[in-house]
Parts: sequence; C-alpha cells; structure tokens
Amino acid sequence: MAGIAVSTTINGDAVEYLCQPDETLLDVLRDRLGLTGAKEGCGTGDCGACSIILDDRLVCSCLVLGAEAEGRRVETIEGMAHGDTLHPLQQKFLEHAALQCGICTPGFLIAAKDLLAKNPDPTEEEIRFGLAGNLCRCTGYDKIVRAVQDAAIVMKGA
Amino acid sequence: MVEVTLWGSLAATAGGNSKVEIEAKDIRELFRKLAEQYPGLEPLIDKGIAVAIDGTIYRDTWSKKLPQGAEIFLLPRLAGG
Amino acid sequence: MNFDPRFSGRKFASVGTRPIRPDGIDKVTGRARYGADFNMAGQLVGRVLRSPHAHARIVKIDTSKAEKLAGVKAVITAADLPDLTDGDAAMYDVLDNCMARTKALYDGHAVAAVAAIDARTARQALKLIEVEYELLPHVTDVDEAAKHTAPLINDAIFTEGLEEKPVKPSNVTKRSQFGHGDVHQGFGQADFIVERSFKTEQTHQGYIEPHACVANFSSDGTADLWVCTQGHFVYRQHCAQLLGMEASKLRVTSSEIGGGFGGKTHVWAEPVALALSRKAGRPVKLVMTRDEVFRASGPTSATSIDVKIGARKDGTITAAEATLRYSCGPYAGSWAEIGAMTAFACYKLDNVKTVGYEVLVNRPKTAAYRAPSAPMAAFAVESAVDELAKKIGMDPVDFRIKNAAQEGTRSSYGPVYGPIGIGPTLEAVKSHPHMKAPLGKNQGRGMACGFWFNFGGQTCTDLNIGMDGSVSLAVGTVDVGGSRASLSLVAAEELGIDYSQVKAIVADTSSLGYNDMTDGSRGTFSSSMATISAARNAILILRERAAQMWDIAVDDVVWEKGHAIAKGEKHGNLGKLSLKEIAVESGKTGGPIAGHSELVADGAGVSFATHICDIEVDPDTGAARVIRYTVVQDAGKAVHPTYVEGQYQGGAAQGIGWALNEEYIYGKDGRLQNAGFLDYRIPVCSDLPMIDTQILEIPNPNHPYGVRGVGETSIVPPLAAIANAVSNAAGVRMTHIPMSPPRILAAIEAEREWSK
Amino acid sequence: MRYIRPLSIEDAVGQLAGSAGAAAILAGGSDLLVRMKGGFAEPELIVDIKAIDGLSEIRETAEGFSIGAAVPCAVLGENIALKKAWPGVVEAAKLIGSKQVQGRCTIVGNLCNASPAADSVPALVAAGARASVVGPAGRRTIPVQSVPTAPGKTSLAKGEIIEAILLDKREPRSGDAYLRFIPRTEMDIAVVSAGVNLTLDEHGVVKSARVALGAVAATVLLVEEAAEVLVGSRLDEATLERLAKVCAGACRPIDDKRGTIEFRRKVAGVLAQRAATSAYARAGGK
Repeated sequence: MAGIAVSTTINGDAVEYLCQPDETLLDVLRDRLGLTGAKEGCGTGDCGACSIILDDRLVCSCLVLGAEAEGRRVETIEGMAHGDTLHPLQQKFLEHAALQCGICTPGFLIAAKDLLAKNPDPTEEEIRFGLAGNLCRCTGYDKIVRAVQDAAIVMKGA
Repeated sequence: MVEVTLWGSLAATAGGNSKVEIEAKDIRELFRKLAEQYPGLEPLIDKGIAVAIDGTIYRDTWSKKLPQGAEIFLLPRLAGG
Repeated sequence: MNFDPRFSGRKFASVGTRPIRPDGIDKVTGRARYGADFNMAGQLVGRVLRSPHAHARIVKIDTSKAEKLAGVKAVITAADLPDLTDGDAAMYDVLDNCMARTKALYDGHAVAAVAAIDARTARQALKLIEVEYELLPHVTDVDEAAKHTAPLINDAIFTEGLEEKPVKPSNVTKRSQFGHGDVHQGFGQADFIVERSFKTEQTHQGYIEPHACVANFSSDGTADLWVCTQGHFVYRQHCAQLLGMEASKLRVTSSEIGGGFGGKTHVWAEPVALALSRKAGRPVKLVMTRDEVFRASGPTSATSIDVKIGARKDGTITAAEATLRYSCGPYAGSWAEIGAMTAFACYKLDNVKTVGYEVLVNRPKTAAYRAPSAPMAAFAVESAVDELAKKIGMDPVDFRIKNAAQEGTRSSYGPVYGPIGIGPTLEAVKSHPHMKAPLGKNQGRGMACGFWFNFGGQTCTDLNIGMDGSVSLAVGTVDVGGSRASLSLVAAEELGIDYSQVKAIVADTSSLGYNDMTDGSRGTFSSSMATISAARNAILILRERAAQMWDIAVDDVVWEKGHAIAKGEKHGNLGKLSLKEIAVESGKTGGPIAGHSELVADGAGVSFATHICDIEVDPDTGAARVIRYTVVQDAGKAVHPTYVEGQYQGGAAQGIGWALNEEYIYGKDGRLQNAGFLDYRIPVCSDLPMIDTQILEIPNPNHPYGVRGVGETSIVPPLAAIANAVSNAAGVRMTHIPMSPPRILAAIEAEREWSK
Repeated sequence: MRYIRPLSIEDAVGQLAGSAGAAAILAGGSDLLVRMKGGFAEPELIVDIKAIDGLSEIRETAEGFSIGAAVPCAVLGENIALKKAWPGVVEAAKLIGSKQVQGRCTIVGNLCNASPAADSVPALVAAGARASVVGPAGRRTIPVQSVPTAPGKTSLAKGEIIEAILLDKREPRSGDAYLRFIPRTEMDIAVVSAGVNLTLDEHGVVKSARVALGAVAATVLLVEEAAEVLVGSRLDEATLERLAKVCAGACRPIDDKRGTIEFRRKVAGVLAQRAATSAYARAGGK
C-alpha cells in the first residue's frame, strides 16, 4: 500500500506528511506528528475527545482520513494558547475546575471554541446542546458549562 | 479475653460460630490464635481481614492494641472504586 | 508510628481554599500524557484476539500463519503466561482473565495476542490465528445462573458459607450474612410491611480513556511499564507475580489517568503487553479499543434483590431484611457481600438481616465501580423505605430522620458508629429550598440516602525541601481527580507556607515505597495523613537546623506559620527564620531537608449522602428527564471544596446515567450488543441540569484535619432518588434499573390497564 | 487500498465502475469510517467526492432545491431559504449525530447507509424528495424511498453515485416536520421517528399529506393510509387519534437493543401526532 503525500496547515504552520489511505487524521496527528492532545476515546465519533477544527468546521478527527487534510486548515488543542497566554476558555476551565481527569478537556475546549465563535452569547441550553457531542464522565458537566458561560462573558468584553 | 464477632462469610469458616472468645492483646495475636483455633480462617487472614475496634476499622495494623472490653468485629476486606 | 492521627480542630490557612491544580496547564493545553500518549523507540503495536463466544472450550489455537506474516514479532497464548500463582486462587483468576487457558468464559475473553510493526499488520495477524472452539451452553442472567438447572461455569466451585458443605457444584460461589436481632419477631411488631423485588442491569464505569500501556521488557530481566492505572504499585505486584519477576525489577509509572472509577484497579492487558514485549524483545504499546473496553474490562454487577421492611404506625422501623444476588462475571467475587453490608447502613435497626449470594455468569469479570455494590442495594432499600413512608402516611424525609443511624448506633454490618453524617444530611435536605420548590405537570420529586465505608490503607510519601525553600511532594496514590492540588494544600498548611511553593507529583514504583491504590475514596484521606506526617517529620529537621543556625537547643525552637521561632526570653533577640532561610543554609547544616512517611492510614470515616431530584416524565413516551438535582454529603473536611463538589456532581451524574439509560444488553447468543458509546448511553451535556451541592463537614475523629473520603458516596443515592421521583411523577413504582423509556412506558400502560 | 479524489463526476463514476474490489464513496465519512474501524468494511477503493465541482453546493432553482451529495448537514441548517421552505427536512438533517458529525455527515450518505433509523430519510420521504443518480448508463431521477431496499442495502448499481437530492418548490400553505424518539437528548439513533409533510387549502383544511415512519420496519415506511386520515381534516382530536392508530398499525417493528415492538408501535403514533401538529402549524393552520 503506497503512502499518500499530504500538504496541509496545522495550527497555522505548513506541515507535510505521508499517510496510508485508511489512516485517520487522528492517527496522523498522534502517531506521525506527535500531537497527542486529541485523544481517542472511541474511534467512532461518539465521544468528541478527538475534536479538531477543519476549515472552520468542528469535526471528530477519528472520522476524517489523513488524506483528506490536503490543502486544508487544521486547528488542534496544541494551537489554542498564544505562546504562554492561555485562551480565555483554557483559563476559565482551570479556574472553574471544569476538569477532573482531563482526558475529555482538549475536545471540550475545541468544541467550546467553535461554539463561541458561532454563537458568542449562548444560553445554558445552547451550551449544553452545543457540547452534547463531547462526553465527560467525571464532572457531570456542571463546571464545564459554567466555565464556558464565564469565558463567553470575558470574550465579549475583549 | 476479648469477644470477637465474625461477620459475613467469615462465620461459616469458623465452624459456624459468629462469636468467639480469644485471649489476645493486639491484632497480631488475635489473628495468630484465630488461625490456630479455626484453620479455615487462615487463608482469609492471609488475604486480609479488616478489624473493627470500637467502630473504627483497621486493615493492616497488626500492632493495634485490643483494649479490654472493646467491641471487636472481623469484617471481610472490601474492594472500592 | 510517631504520629498522632486524631482530629485536632485547628483553624486552617490553606486547607479549604480553592487554588488552581498543579497539573491544570498541561491538561488544558493538550500536553498532559495519558496512557496512550507515550511512545518508545522501536515500539510495536500489540493487539488481542478475543473470543466471540460466551462460553466455549478452547480445543486448539494455531498461531503458525500469524507468526509467518511479515512484520509480526510475537504471538502469545496462555502458554506464554504459565501459571505461577502458586495456589493463590484470586491471582489465578486474574491470570485466566488476562488470557483464557482452557475455556473462553465470556464474549470478549482474550485467547491470544500479537505484537507487530504497525496496527494494520497486527490486525491482519489476528485474522490468521485459528482457534477451534467447542461451544458450551452459557448463562448471562443473574437469576437464571443461580438456578440449579443453569449451565455450570466452573464445576470446581461449591457454594461457600453454607452450614453444610454442598455436594453439587454451583454458579453460586458464596453466601454471606449480616445483621442482628430477630427479624421474624420484628416483623411481628410491624403495622405496615413493604415487600418487593428489584433488578438492576450491569453498567460500566465508562471512563473516556481506554486502557493503555507501553511495556518494555529488557533482556536482563528488568522491565518498565507505562500505564493508566488507579494503582501502579498494585499493578507492579500483580504483573510481577504473573510474569515471575521480582517486583523491584519492574518499574511502573502511572500516566495521567483518563478516568477509572474502580475500573482501573485490576490488570487486564498489562501482563499481556509485558509477555509480548518479553517474547518480541521490543517495547510494545497496547491500547484497548472502546469495543474491547466494554466487552473485556470490568463492569459492575447485575443484581436481583428482595427487600422487606416493616414499621409501626408511629414510623419506627421494626425489622428489615434483604436477599441480594450479584453477578460476578465468571470468577468468584465478594460483590453481594458488600451489598449486604451497605444495604441498611443508613438506619438504626433493632432487627436486621441481609443475605448475599455471589453468582457466576458468562459476562466479563466484575470490577469495582465507585462505591461498588452499594448503589443497587440502596436502590432496593430506599425505594421500599419511600413506599413504606407513604403507606404510613409520613413525609419520606421525616420517616428517614426518625430511623436514621447516629453516633452509638450498631450498624447493620456490625460495628458501632462514631460521629456520622446521615442525620445532618437529612436535616439539611429537609430545610433545603429545593424541597419546597413548586413542581409542574408530570413532574415528581424524589429523595434517597446513601452510605459508603471509605478506605484507608498503606501509604508512603516523600516531602523534599529544595535549597530555595520550595517543596516537592511525591505521593504514591494516583491522582484521579485533583488530589495533587489537595495534597499540596495539606503540605502548605502543615509547613505554614504558600500553596504556590509546593509542587506535588505522583512518583513511580521505584521512587517511593508501596502504596495501596486509589480506591475506596482513600486517595486524599490516606495521602493527606501521610503528607501531614511527612511534613511534621520535615519540621523536626527544620527545627534542628534552625537550632544549629542559632546555636541553641532544638527544644527551644518551635515551628509557627512557616517559621522557626526561638522560644523563651533568653532567645528574645533571635527573631525568626523562614523555611526558605533555613533551606538556603541546609548544605552547611547537615544536607538536604526532607520528611518521609510510611504508614497505614486507618480509621477512614464512613460517609453518608442524601440526594434530591426532580424528574419530568412524558406519559406518552416514557421519557424521563432530570430537571433539578441536589447533593448533600458529609465530607469530614473539604480540603479543596471545588474538587469535592466535582466529586459530588460526577457521582450524581454517573448515578443518573445508571438509573435512566445505561445497561449491558446481551443477545440470546451471549454476545454483548452495545459495546460502544452510541448504544451504551452515558449522559451527555444536554441530558443534565446543573447539579447543586451542599458540603457538610462532620469531622472524622481519626484524621488530623477531620477528612473523610468523598469520591464514592455520591453515586449511591441517585438510582433510588430517581426511582422515587419517577414514582411520584408517573404514579408507577419502578423496580427495574435502568428506567429506560420502554420500561417506564410499559409500567405506565400496565397501570392504566389495571386501573380501568 | 487506494484513496482517490476525482474532480469530475464522470471520473468518479468511471473509477467506481472500473474498480476490481469493493469500492466506497467518501463524503462525510461518518458511517464509512466507523465501519472501517470496526472491520465491517474494507474497501479496495475509496472515492472522495468532495472535490467534484458542484457537489458541495445547495442550489435554489425554479423547480426547488438541489442539495449536493457532499454538503454537510451543518450547511443545510445555515441555508435560510432551505430552512424556510423545508424546515422538517432541515431539522431531521440537523439531528444526525453531534455538532462534530454535523460538520461532516451528508443527507445522501444518510440515505445510502440504508439504515431504517436514518434521521433524514423519513423527512425526505415525507417531503417527496428525489435523488439524482449518475452512473455508467447516464443520469436518472428516482424517489428517495426507492434507494434503500433493506438494512444496509440500496438499489444503486455498481458505479452509480447520487449527486444530489432534489426538493420541490413549496406550494403556499405548506409545512413539514420531523420528530424522533431517543432515550437521551442527543447523540442517539432514533428508536422510532416520524416525518409529516402537509399542504393546506385556503380554509386551513389539509389538501395533501405525506407521512413517513422510521425505525419501525426494514426500510422507512411511507404510510399512505395515514396521509388519507389527514387529508380533508383540520387535525382535530379525532383525526389525530385515528392518525396514531393507523401509524401504530402500519408498523412492522422488531425488538432490539434500542426498543421493543410495543414501545415502537405506541410511540410511532405519538410522534406522528406531534409531527403532524407541528407541520400543520408551520403551514399556517390553526
């Protein structure tokens, strides 16, 4: 099986890699590029732990082939902070203790970032439905929702 | 002399006795004498038995003294999540 | 142990504050490394071949074709994991569960494994392994399995705990009994009696991170294991025993753990990964798929419980009795025994009797799940208690308050309680605004209580003071939900310094003495006790060094608020020395300053919770929705209240999932039908409301700060609280968990038929 | 295994028709990649159709709407004209999976996956949608309900691709709605579902109707008797009662891990009532 050469942009940087035709973008990110922030919780699009943004659309990277990233823009958790300045969502997740084990956190942050980009002033219900594709088993979601609400306020003021 | 109550599945291995009297000053001596009198208990003691002394549960502290007249329960050792 | 663990009633400076956790930045930036985030040079991919059959004799395994496939570096079967358990029956079961030896005992049971250069090759190799099975009759239902006519899962098992040794083997491995008084007589005094049978289906902890490890076996007989686990020291012991190694030659490093809830207290794939690495001579990474996690890790028991409770007109319970049957998977366990201990633990009872039966079934080996066995027993008991209150005509909270256990009560499992929190949680619930909030159409409110023991156990910590005065705290209890923050607070409290000066880590098995695993809500309880002890030991040294610096007697130096202070008028002009000032000079005063502690943290305080929930039921579809939820629980002392709240909320959410939708569904063929997050339905964000919490602090007399465990109790009341709420909303008593829409709708329809 | 990304529909058809082994079309991948992960699909050829001109567009024409095969469902929800004309179709498409899946999944994929529980299909069937099929033998247009023939099976021949879904221009006083039952609030497969599409006359009386039920038979059911019940009515209580009864009677459900026969029958009727009420209101009925 021949490898496919892919040129793409990840977190603003030009990246090239070779991948197999059946290899998911999640596997490419984790195993070929060392970007292990996206997690595989299920591999079937049911948990959202591998969430990334692909050309401004929130997707599960386990449901995208590595080959499909050709010529596109990929944003992962590793690109969310600017240098050592955390994104307001990252800061609010810390302040609200919106994580316990933290395995779902990168996916939630990416999904929340996408949510607030499309709806800067969401209601609690909109946040809850907007984040329904991300499973968290530790927190009961309470502190996650509060962190997103708080981050939305900060981001509107910014 | 202390009175020891055996609970759960322990009583069956001590010949159906749920209460036994043992002359013991600490948990180590208690376990040694119990194993002598009721060989069926020995493998369970080896695996680990919890001892409640006046309501406080001890799992591994052999040197723990058994006060005269204390209420002593032997409990199966539990799993937690 | 030169350490007084008794509660001292001190005022706190750090404990009880809410700082940001030390591992937080790595977790929000994607840098934290979990089980599958670690790699080694030359690493192979391990994969496991699993039985598709619920019960089958393994006639033959032919691995020759797989071994010849290019890129395959090792293929193993049970033959590569010889039995070294030396009569230890529990460890033999662990071994057999890691790799089936003569029989496959459930759908998903490992039968062989491969290590190959990549995932695709490993997958292909699995297909080339030929296994010849002889199918055997199977049984997956707990009640069916307990019958005399059921297919036998292990014909060497005879029921333990019976008065006469049975002559025939059985799937019932053990009977256990608890209680006191005379229930027959007690029921004779009752004016009202409620008697019902309940069932709960099997659930999974549902941690988002699948089991993952990297094993590296060296040719010199030493090995390293990187693994997500709740107890790396326990994993080391088990793996070393199963592989015939000396424990000290196996270094286990616990990765960040992506959830465990009891499910990562047992080894599954780790001995297999080590055996593959040993055979291949290369590091092997083995990560379970989600399907494998459901089929082949350790879910909780399915249960069948009969409850009978009697009370007088005045609301006094006169007798309580329960028979509890818990599934164990195909290996003996003590799950019903725990259920039997916890069932009536909330109440003050003169006559109580519980009997537990452990039942083998062709399902995965049961593992602990957050207060294991207690939620099902609480569901049955608290449902019956609610019904009994109704019969008597008493408010359910008042009825519980009247019968609640208190200090001095003989618990239903034996010992007499010290100071406990069941009464206070009930009083808090009684006066909580939630109880008075109005309800809408098709809505109902329910409440229920729960109990869990909490554990202590073996614990070891190191506290090292750097020459700049900063403190490194190394603990051996895996941090599953923020304990590094809590333990840093405890170290800061004891030393009298700022939280920011302390950095806590979880040390590997070669860097610290043995620690029991993080189970039984023991992490913060035990490691805080050891941290306090280590800090006090460090303070002894700090005082000595200050005495040297001042050239006075150590007895004249006291430690206050992070400083050495010379005591007595003769030293009036010496001022004080900060921890940092002493640390800077440590090279000249005797070298590094550290405090160590090795102890058995005994005296864990039992914990109680009472939950309130409001449910809305759609009477046309049976859909139930949680619209409000409140948790009231005794924490002893909340070291980091935000993470205590998090534990309360997380346990409640897991309980809500269990109550409403989560269940293992087996087909007639004995195969698991919903081994994925699509059809094993854990709650999503839009399913839940905010979960309100109220922390009560009734100090544990056996801990210097009064800490009890907090992690598990919160999962105990929800099943019953929700069942009681559904009953009040829809007018039907639900006796089968989960209360999925088809079950609720069927109950409503049956009630409609009946009332016609 | 090969992955290709053709630029024209003809090239895609040719590659599919010429492939020696199993070939798969990749648009959103939310079904295909799951099947590949589970080892249920091992295509020799994957044809990614997203680079084909026009397939990623929604076009509004004189006849109605043409929704390209590679348009993610999230985009359907962002098209104001489509949402106004066919709110039921859009709400059905928006129920598939999570936000993450919405960014990828397509209604053509949902249709061709041929699950009886597919969310968008009852809505499309109720809407009378058609599929534009391109294959080695040319183009043809077929009703969407003729695409799935059994769970996991379609009527498409080797080499055929559905390039677009066609929806008619709306008559005045029309409305459609789709409802499904799931145990959770999101992230589930429909246990049972109903799509209803109505057009009213000037007096608010139902002039024409289509009712489709999902997850109650091997394929989505178009229940003509149910439509007959609605036509001529103003959705009074008695009509809704009869609608529920007819829908429950039309079901041929099975017991499975997601629901029971009894549950599906009962709830199919309930959902049909609720969807009809919603469609009626959307059509301007009172």
